[in-house]
Amino acid sequence: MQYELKTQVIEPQRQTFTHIAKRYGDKPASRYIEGSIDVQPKEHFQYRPTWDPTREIYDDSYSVFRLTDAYSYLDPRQYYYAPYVTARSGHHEAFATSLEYIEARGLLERLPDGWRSVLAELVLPLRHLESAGQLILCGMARFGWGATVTQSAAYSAFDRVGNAQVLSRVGIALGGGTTDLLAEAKEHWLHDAPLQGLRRMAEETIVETDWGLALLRLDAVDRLVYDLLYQHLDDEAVVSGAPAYSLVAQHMASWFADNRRWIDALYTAWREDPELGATNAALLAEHGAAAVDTALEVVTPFAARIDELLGGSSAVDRITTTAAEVRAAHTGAAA
Amino acid sequence: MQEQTTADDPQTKGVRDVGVVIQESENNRPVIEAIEADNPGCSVMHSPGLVRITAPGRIVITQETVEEKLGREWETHEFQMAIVSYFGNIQEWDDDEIVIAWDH
Amino acid sequence: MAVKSMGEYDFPSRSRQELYGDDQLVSVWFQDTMWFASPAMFRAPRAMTWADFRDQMFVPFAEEDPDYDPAAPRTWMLHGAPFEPRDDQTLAELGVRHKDVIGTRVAA
Amino acid sequence: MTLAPENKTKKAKKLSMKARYEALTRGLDWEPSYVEKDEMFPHLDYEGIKIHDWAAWEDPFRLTIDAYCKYQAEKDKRLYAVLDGFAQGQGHLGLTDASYLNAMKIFIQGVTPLEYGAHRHFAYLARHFAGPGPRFAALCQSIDEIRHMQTEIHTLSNYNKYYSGFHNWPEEYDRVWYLSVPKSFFEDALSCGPFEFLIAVGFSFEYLLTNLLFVPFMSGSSFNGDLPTMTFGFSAQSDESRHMTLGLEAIKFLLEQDEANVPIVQGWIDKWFWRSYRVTALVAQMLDYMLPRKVMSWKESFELYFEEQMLGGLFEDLAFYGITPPRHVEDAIKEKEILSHQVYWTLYQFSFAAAFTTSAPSDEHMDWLSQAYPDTFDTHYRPLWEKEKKNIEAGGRHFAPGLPQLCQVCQVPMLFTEPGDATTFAQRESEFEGEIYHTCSNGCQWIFEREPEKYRQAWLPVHQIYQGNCGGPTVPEVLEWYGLQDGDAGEYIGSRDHRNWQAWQGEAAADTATPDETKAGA
Repeated sequence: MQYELKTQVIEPQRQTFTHIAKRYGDKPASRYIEGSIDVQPKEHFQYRPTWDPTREIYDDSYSVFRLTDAYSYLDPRQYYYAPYVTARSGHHEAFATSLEYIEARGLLERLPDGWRSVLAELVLPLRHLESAGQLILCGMARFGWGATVTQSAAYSAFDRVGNAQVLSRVGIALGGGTTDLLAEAKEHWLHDAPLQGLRRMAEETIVETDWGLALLRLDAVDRLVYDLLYQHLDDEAVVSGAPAYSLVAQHMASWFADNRRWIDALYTAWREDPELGATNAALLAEHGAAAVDTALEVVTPFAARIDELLGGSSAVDRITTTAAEVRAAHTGAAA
Repeated sequence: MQEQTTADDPQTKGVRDVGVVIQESENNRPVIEAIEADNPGCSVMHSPGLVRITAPGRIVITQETVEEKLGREWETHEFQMAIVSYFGNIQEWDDDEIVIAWDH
Repeated sequence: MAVKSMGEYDFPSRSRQELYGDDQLVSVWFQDTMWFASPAMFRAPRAMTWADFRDQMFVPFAEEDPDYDPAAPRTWMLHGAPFEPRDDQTLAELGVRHKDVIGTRVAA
Repeated sequence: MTLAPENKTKKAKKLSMKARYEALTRGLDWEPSYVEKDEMFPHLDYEGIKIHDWAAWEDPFRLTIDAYCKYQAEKDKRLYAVLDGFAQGQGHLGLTDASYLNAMKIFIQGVTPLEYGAHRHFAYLARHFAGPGPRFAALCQSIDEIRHMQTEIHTLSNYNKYYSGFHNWPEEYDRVWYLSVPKSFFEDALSCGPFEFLIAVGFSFEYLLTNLLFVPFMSGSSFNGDLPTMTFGFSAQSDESRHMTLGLEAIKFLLEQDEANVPIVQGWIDKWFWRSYRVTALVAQMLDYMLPRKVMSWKESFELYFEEQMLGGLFEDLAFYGITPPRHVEDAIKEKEILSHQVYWTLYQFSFAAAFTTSAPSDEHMDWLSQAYPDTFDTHYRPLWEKEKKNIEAGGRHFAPGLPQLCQVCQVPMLFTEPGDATTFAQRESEFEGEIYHTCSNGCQWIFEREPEKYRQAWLPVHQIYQGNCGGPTVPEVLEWYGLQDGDAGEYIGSRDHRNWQAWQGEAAADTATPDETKAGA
């Protein structure tokens, strides 16, 4: 504290790093910016990778989607590690609080039968879909180009493990503190007809080596499934006496809204690229539309099964509407 | 470096040391005390900011002792806030104890 | 053993001689002093004479050592054996290859 | 499987930590049927490693996502509070000396980018391993490595505002000669298959050598008034403990899966021990020459953290599997008496082209070195510095007027001497497809000759400068291409940092009337 008394102010020699100042001017930069911009090595790679000798160890040709300047993409949430884990710490704590409440009130035991089946047969198996998301996003975190992109992907990959664990914890609670329902959920995932389209798309997307295309497909499925399960069914749960479902759904929905932000920002950066924007927009229209069409095809039997369990046809209607909206956003056509 | 004092127990001859390095801080002092209490043959070495505890063959950190020293509940996961390094193999990391030992 | 790889793994040296045109890389290794922390590397024309190499490259570098004595006779080593370069011989004629190391010390 | 006895009623209702961890982490994968498994995990066969049962992977930490986020958020909260307080209180003025920061300049230039590389390639493991246990462990490490990169940047960002040499580190990592040492090391690992990478970085670097790299160094920060670095260092090390465990688990897993893996793994240990060890040369000189207040010598830390803990402990354990201590380890042991001196002497004379400054050790410093190295310092290195002292008095300052010959593998200048002979530079020459390649040691030559097709691609800075690929043929052009600014390079005494430091300390002393006695360099 000795220097607090003095009158002199020591003038900084510079406000930020040279590479940051070149982009934004020599002024104080945020921790997100200093911790993310230009940190990926970009030249004079020493050795070709043995796992793909046709490329460099970091290579922007791993996706058809490219940016003239990789750092024109910024995560709108400005997640660097500290705010990311802090946000997720709060998220998981809030979920734990909800789960405690659910368990204390015995709300899972009091779920109407249809809702219990939706959870056990259709929602719990999606922990495997989350696991697929983890693989897909890890691929992006490795093969993407530029640290802002790979950082967002890595956090999102980590989130998918978190989501799988949230679902698993619901499964354990629903199974009375045992893992029986998780084992059953895996059987549903492997064998039940309403889930096979989703599983096929998951497997095919995992093996897609273009991380941009893989992201588009994962995102297309997510947008139908998350909206259906955690927005639409949340509303339904409230009016159908299934508060346990609603309490869980809110956490998945809030995660999804947060996660969509970085993906939308990436699409925007692709589209607005000064040189590659038109190419990227055409690629988004083509591959985005195809991804949504496939997603609708594979999610339809899943939604139909929900309608069967809960009665009505609102689930299928909902995904059909959402698919049209997402498709229109990709192609630029009016919905 | 300071001299280490090692228990000259004939039983420990030929037994390889394992060790754990902990950041020296107010928060960690009860943890260090708990390790000393549970591992009577250990030696302790201080260097700036660090405490290095070694013992022949095995070191155990038990939840019960740490909670006693700390005066509050303590999860073994919290040990991650204290540990800087170790040598040996983490054989067990469970609710009630952490064990560092060589396997072979 | 060869590199284990998923696909053909055969890339050229990034220091190969052809990248230096008519020149080549040559290092000088001071074998009797630790003043220079490592051998020094130069780029020199293959057609450069020994006298030019010595006077234009070796001497200006060596002079940085305050104990360097330009008048002291020196011995030279190439490919593990002593050699006696004549001033008018080119590096190529002396058998100095791309990236070769020339050892030197003050004659005893 | 044995069930742990329930010793506390308060926890009786919950699944045990192990059961909970397994329920939440394992069992997430499935056998694909719409694509082939080989198609899903195509990188697992080509290195020759055989895995029969991915479920045999044990992760002792058993951290679930909620616990991970909780403890990591808490760690970062504490760390950033320290950084903010230090910046607001002009804490940098309490360092032992501005020259201390040269160590940190090398750190941000040469180590921080490795953290980023580790983030990327642990994500690769998290994508390509066929078991959910190791995938999750790798993913945790991948994002931990982002943490380390960013906490390093954020810690050093404050110094960057007041001192030279920090400002252009990413470009320097890609371009500057001495940084090709860590860069080529890490890119060597990144270009490997998943199992070799795991042994290279997870085991050889994180388990064998990380203590040697970080622990004495962080004690040095603490001793030199650098509270933020000490805090980030210790905080990062707590993650490293998890990474070390991953590395150790990895090696045991591979060795236990199939006997045929043993010789492959042994080859990797032999290679990566030496490759990693060569990178620690930069740390050796930091410990012995760059810290104004010394904590322990390189030799001492090598003996403690490597010889005692690793050779005396770990390798005895691995002998069970038929693993022997790394090839060439005897050469490394012989070097402990001389390594730091030779490396610093090199950096001293080439620092005109570096983003840090150097200075000749003071008499006091040399006395410390004599004590720490009774068998070598006075015989070999004091005479060099005494000669340099006269040279300086005569108006000189030893900068090598040219470029060094580099090792084709480790890319360190060819400064190392023959094992056991501190006065004969080591030169190893290998020929491959008509071209000759030089290496600095038995270890690097062995590595080259195992995989010459790999190492001939090396982007050696000196060779590139001579090809005209580095901004131009003259030294000033190269330095401009490096992005160096006035004050970044050369001699510390009289440098911009030194002049500022003296002025700031003078003003601070005048302001406070009593000079801070704790900061006189010991």
